[in-house]
Amino acid sequence: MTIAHDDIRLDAAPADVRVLSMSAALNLALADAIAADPEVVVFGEDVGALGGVFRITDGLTERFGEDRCFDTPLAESGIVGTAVGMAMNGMRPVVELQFDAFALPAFEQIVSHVAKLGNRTRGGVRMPLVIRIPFGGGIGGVEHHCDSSEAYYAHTPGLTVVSPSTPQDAYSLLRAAISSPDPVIFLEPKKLYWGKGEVDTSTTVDIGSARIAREGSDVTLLAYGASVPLALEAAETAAAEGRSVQVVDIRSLTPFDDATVTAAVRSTGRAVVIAEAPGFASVASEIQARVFERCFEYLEAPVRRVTGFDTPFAPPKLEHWYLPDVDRVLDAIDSLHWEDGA
Amino acid sequence: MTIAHDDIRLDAAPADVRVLSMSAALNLALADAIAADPEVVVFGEDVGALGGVFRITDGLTERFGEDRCFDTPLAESGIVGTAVGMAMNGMRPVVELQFDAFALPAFEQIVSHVAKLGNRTRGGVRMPLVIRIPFGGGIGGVEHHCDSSEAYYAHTPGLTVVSPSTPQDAYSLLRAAISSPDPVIFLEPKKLYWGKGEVDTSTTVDIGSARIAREGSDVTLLAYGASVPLALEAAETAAAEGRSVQVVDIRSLTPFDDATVTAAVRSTGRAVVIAEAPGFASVASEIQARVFERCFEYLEAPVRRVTGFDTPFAPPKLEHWYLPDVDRVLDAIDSLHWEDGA
Amino acid sequence: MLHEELLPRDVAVQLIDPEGTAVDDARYARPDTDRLLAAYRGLVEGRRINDQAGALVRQGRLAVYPSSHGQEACQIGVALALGSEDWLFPTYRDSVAVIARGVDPAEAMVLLKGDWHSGYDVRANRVAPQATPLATQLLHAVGFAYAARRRGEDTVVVALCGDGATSEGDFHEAMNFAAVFHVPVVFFVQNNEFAISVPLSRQTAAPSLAHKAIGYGMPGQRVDGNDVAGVLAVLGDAIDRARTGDGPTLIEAHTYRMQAHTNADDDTRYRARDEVRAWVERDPLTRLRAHLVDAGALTPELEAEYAAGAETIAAAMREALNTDADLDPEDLFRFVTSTRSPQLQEQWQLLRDEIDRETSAAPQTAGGTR
Amino acid sequence: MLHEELLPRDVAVQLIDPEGTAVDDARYARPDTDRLLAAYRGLVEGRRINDQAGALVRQGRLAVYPSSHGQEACQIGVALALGSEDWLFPTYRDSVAVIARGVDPAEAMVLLKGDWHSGYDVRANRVAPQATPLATQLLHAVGFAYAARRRGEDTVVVALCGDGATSEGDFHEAMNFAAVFHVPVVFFVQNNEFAISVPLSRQTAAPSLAHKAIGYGMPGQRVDGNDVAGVLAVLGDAIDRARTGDGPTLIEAHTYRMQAHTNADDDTRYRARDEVRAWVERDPLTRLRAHLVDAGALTPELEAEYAAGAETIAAAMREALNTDADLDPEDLFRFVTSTRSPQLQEQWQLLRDEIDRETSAAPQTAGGTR
Ligand SMILES: Cc1ncc(C[n+]2csc(CCOP(=O)(O)OP(=O)(O)O)c2C)c(N)n1
Ligand SMILES: Cc1ncc(C[n+]2csc(CCOP(=O)(O)OP(=O)(O)O)c2C)c(N)n1
Ligand SMILES: [Mg+2]
Ligand SMILES: [Mg+2]
Repeated sequence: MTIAHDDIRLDAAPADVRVLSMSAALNLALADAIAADPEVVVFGEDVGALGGVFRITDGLTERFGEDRCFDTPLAESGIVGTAVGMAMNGMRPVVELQFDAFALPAFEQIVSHVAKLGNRTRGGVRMPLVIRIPFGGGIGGVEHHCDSSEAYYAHTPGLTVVSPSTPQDAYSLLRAAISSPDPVIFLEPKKLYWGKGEVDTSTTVDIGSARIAREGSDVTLLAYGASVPLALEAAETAAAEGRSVQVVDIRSLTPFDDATVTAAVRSTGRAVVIAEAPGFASVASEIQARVFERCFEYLEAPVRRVTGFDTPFAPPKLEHWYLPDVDRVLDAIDSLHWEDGA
Repeated sequence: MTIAHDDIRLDAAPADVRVLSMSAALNLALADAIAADPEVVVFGEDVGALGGVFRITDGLTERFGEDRCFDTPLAESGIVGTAVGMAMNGMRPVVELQFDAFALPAFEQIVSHVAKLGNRTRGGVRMPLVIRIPFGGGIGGVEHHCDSSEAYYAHTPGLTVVSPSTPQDAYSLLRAAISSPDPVIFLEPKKLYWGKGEVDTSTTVDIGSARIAREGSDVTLLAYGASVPLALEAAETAAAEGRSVQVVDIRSLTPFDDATVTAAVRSTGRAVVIAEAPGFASVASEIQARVFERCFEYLEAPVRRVTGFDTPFAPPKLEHWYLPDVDRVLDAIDSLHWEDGA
Repeated sequence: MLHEELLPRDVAVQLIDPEGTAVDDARYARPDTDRLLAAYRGLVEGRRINDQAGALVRQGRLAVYPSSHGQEACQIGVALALGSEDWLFPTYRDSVAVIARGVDPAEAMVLLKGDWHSGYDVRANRVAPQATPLATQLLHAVGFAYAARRRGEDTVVVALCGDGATSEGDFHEAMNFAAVFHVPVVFFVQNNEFAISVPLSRQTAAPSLAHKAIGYGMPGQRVDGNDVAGVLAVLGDAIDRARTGDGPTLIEAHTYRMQAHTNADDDTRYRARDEVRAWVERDPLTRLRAHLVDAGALTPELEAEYAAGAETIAAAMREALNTDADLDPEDLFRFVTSTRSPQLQEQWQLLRDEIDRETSAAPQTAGGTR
Repeated sequence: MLHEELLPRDVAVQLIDPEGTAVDDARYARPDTDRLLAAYRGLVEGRRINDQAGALVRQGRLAVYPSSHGQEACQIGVALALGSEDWLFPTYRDSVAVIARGVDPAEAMVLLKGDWHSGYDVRANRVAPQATPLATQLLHAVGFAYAARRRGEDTVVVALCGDGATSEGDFHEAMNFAAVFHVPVVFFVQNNEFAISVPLSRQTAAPSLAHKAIGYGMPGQRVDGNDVAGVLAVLGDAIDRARTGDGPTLIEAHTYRMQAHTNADDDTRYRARDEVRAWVERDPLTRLRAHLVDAGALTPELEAEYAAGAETIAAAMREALNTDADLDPEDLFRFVTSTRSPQLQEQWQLLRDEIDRETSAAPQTAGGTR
């Protein structure tokens, strides 16, 4: 499933499949989840009448009423802490935190309670809640609007952390997240909100599974979120240069699909990890370390990573220098000790 | 410099050197810093009359007055946010957050401001502040009192993150942290608070430098904080089994001393990273990935890591199963593809 | 409600004074004698639980114990004021309230014993896990109450915190969410004058903590936290209001922490013995006892019965805590998520191997696992 | 101060009504004509800056602009009330106040243009960087004021935030720290009735935001935020109190955000046009103009002079923003810490190599860098 950037007309698609932007797919997933389960409620800042600053909750209040989708006071710890109490009492809250950096006020609630309450109570209390966070850059946003904070969550035991890279996965993963008995941090790559693709609402996806986004035999690119289309683009370019590049969409950061990733890298013997977040002590370093350890005997070259710099996210006009791009990925591929000496 | 657990009498030590517990060394560093610079102030919860729950600020209010060491209302974001304002206005605040988990309410202030204000203002505003956090387990503490959250900070660009493993480094690193024009997260391994060692107050240490804690030629153990004495103990045991084990005390997590670490591992060709925190997307994974990438051609075996499990920190009575211990380190060493087939 | 009615009184509500004399109040009625007897029984038990736990700490059977000695009127008041369908959201210091609510003492002590993070079934007695991160549980209470009201239940939630916790951002957010969503929550602050070593005067400059309520548009009230009659009346009133849809209330109960913060604390460092001694005269047990004896309601027989009941609880605590629980290392991995991830399974296998080797090695080489 | 004196009035302070008529007040004196003329000049300039910035957004020269159209009386009131040694802690919406305080418009717009995160020297005009994470800057203001007072300076710090931001935990912690440490800070809340799309009624159930003050033991006051005379008087009073050691104050200025949250927002989704239109009649400029014309103070010559001054600022903004700044990629690495770490140096070398290759490749293969 790849992202089709063309505006394919709906009637051109088969009956049970629609062509949707990722934002529309997320909106549909929320609507379908609300319709399917009376305990599902959506709330946060500006998710009601406005439909969210990215319009992901567009029309939900109108369609399902204030009881199912509503605005809260402006306080992220309040939003998450209240959701914890609701989840303790049988509801399935799906909350939106407006941007990565504005999830930080809720960090104590997330780490000390959302992640730990199930364990604390020996499973007596589960936390079926979803925290949606628009994440990453590439949209020219000002400071605090473009961070990638997946490492904070992925490092925290007890949290499931997922991020889709296609409208299909956006739909299916969000449905899976809402159905999960465990708390899920759902990271929505802002840059991909408007990209379109086919969505089959009957397709399900298992949390914990990676996806082979492109077959290839020379080198494996490991990516998630907005780095997946980048990896695919790099693979395309590399193909033109004669290299067969495999792309794995990690998709579920925790739990991690070691089986798929290890098999993929063993099959090619070379790997590059791609992610936007600063690289130090990141999910990218985790993947790099895991792959190194599990594929050591199969590696033709050190696993490389292409990540954001260890600097605060760049201001809009410097963003293009900050973000991983095709050239940087191709450079990393080139460095993988090729026999042809490239 | 190793930790002497015996209570060596003060008069037995040379003139300018004292034998102190790490907690006393930290207390001395604070006192000396307060005495040396009128802009240094120490504050937080219970740091005044009580002297802190670990007594690190013992006697400071009495000796230097309320103006130099004082209690605040119980609010961690308030403590750090106020410190930010003071630092903007020429002061050098040294704040104590009582336990790792209770630093989390301050996370937004730390990530969005402490780490970024210098960059935001193109260096116009610097953040010479130190955030002291007792960290790690091994003391039988109940939930929320034994976490290791260095990954959250080390992953955040703009923060310097250090942790001492000896009284000497506790003193020297804290003095260096307080003198630094940049914000420092100072992690104090709770388990080592009471261990003693010599402290020469004239010894300085550069932030950003690792320390060879033990020479060895067969394998390198990379550790920090409470894992350093563990690594030394493991090295001792391994020596008895005929393996020469080098121990590097990372000491400065960011900036990271690539030069020392890379040279060390290249010299032995084998490495194990040890840390208490959950391993996923951690500082340990970062070190593992860096070493893999930089020492690839020199490695006889995959770099291993021995870390806490990816679970919430264990309750007191299960702690011994959770924490890395000598046996687990020795097992990891044993797995490093030895020619003798061990 | 008029704005002025949101403000607390200048003097805390008190229905029985420290000498045991009844004080009449225009708004709050004194609970009847039966209820006061039940409360007294609770106080006796609560005090005994505190003492017993203290002893168990000294014997090394409990890792730590934050005592509510001196605060028993709050603890018991809360437990009695709650209806059986209501919920309690307590802190680490509220073990007495938790036990008075019906939780088995041994299960309540699991956290402090160090066997697990929380030891009781929260639904069995409708008591949330005791919270350690300050003020965070207040938000959980709000969400919990929201869900109950949404289902049309008439559940009320009482959320506890200390004076120090009112300084945390989460206190503010919880009060505000509760008021905006008009949920059936009562916030009951035990102002015991200290947050570990920090006195109230360093915590706030407000006329009282209850004065914070008007800033959220909810009523605030002050009560003498050592007068269980007052606590029952003020709390009962707030619970009734919450139940009938009148929204949340903030109550500040003024009391005093008679012992150190926990056994690990040394309170001589930050408060004078005289100050502590002065509060002995305001002890919640003494005054209620005097009141009930004067009223002829508390007979020596009843006293003996209550004391015996308290002894039974203490004995059960001793027995439970003197037994070492059979701890299973696999528990570390069992409850993290509802399905164990491949990563955790791998890690458990690593640990299991270690333990297996240790077990088989143990007979030969004591202490070593290799 | 008596407890009652900490409470705000039931009706916001107003010294000039929407028709321009003077309103007498027992406590607050109306600023004299010269000061009102200066304020009017500021309002004219402020409005022009808002309009110009809006136009620059439409032309793609600014990435985003949160307009204070309608709130200029607050913006200018703040700038004028501050002494030259005082400090301002503004938000993203306070560009007009920042510029009125003396910051070069081009430098003030650097954030919104996208060139860097903050573009001015904070010390030159004593203006902290405009804060985006809500309410966080209030704590910085408290710490800053603490340091100033500690040095014996008589600096006052005015910290700004919106109605929505009062719901954040940091608001609470800042108010409390300020009151407990008794620092010279004035918290000035621009209640413009919306937090993006969320109306005040969803934000709080309090009688007013100023009622929160008593919960911290500081005075709260309400002022008509579209009446610059009222704003100057109430703010001036609070600043004087802070300067003379009487501690912090919370002021709620009631105003209205006439435009969408930012250009990226669509306010037709959440508020009726009628509601917006109704506020046109309470415009801060119209009423002050009427008042000053009636008083014979504002002559057509002066009006023309003010308009010309505003045009000059607008022209400077256009010029500055129509120029593309020379951006240096190395800046990404320069300011992260005061000494560049080996890691950052390595990363910069990587980027520099890329750019070098791009530059040398450019002539031959346009667009490609390899
Ligand atoms: C967020 C957070 N910060 C700090 C602590 C450490 N701590 C535990 S109890 C306590 C004092 C609490 O005082 P108060 O709220 O008055 O309750 P009390 O202990 O007096 O019952 C502190 C600082 C904590 N548990 N949580
Ligand atoms: C901590 C945080 N959460 C969310 C946001 C996103 N956000 C930016 S402005 C805004 C509304 C703020 O409303 P208010 O405080 O009333 O100020 P106004 O914009 O009306 O001036 C929101 C939710 C943010 N900047 N910071
Ligand atoms: Mg207390
Ligand atoms: Mg607003």
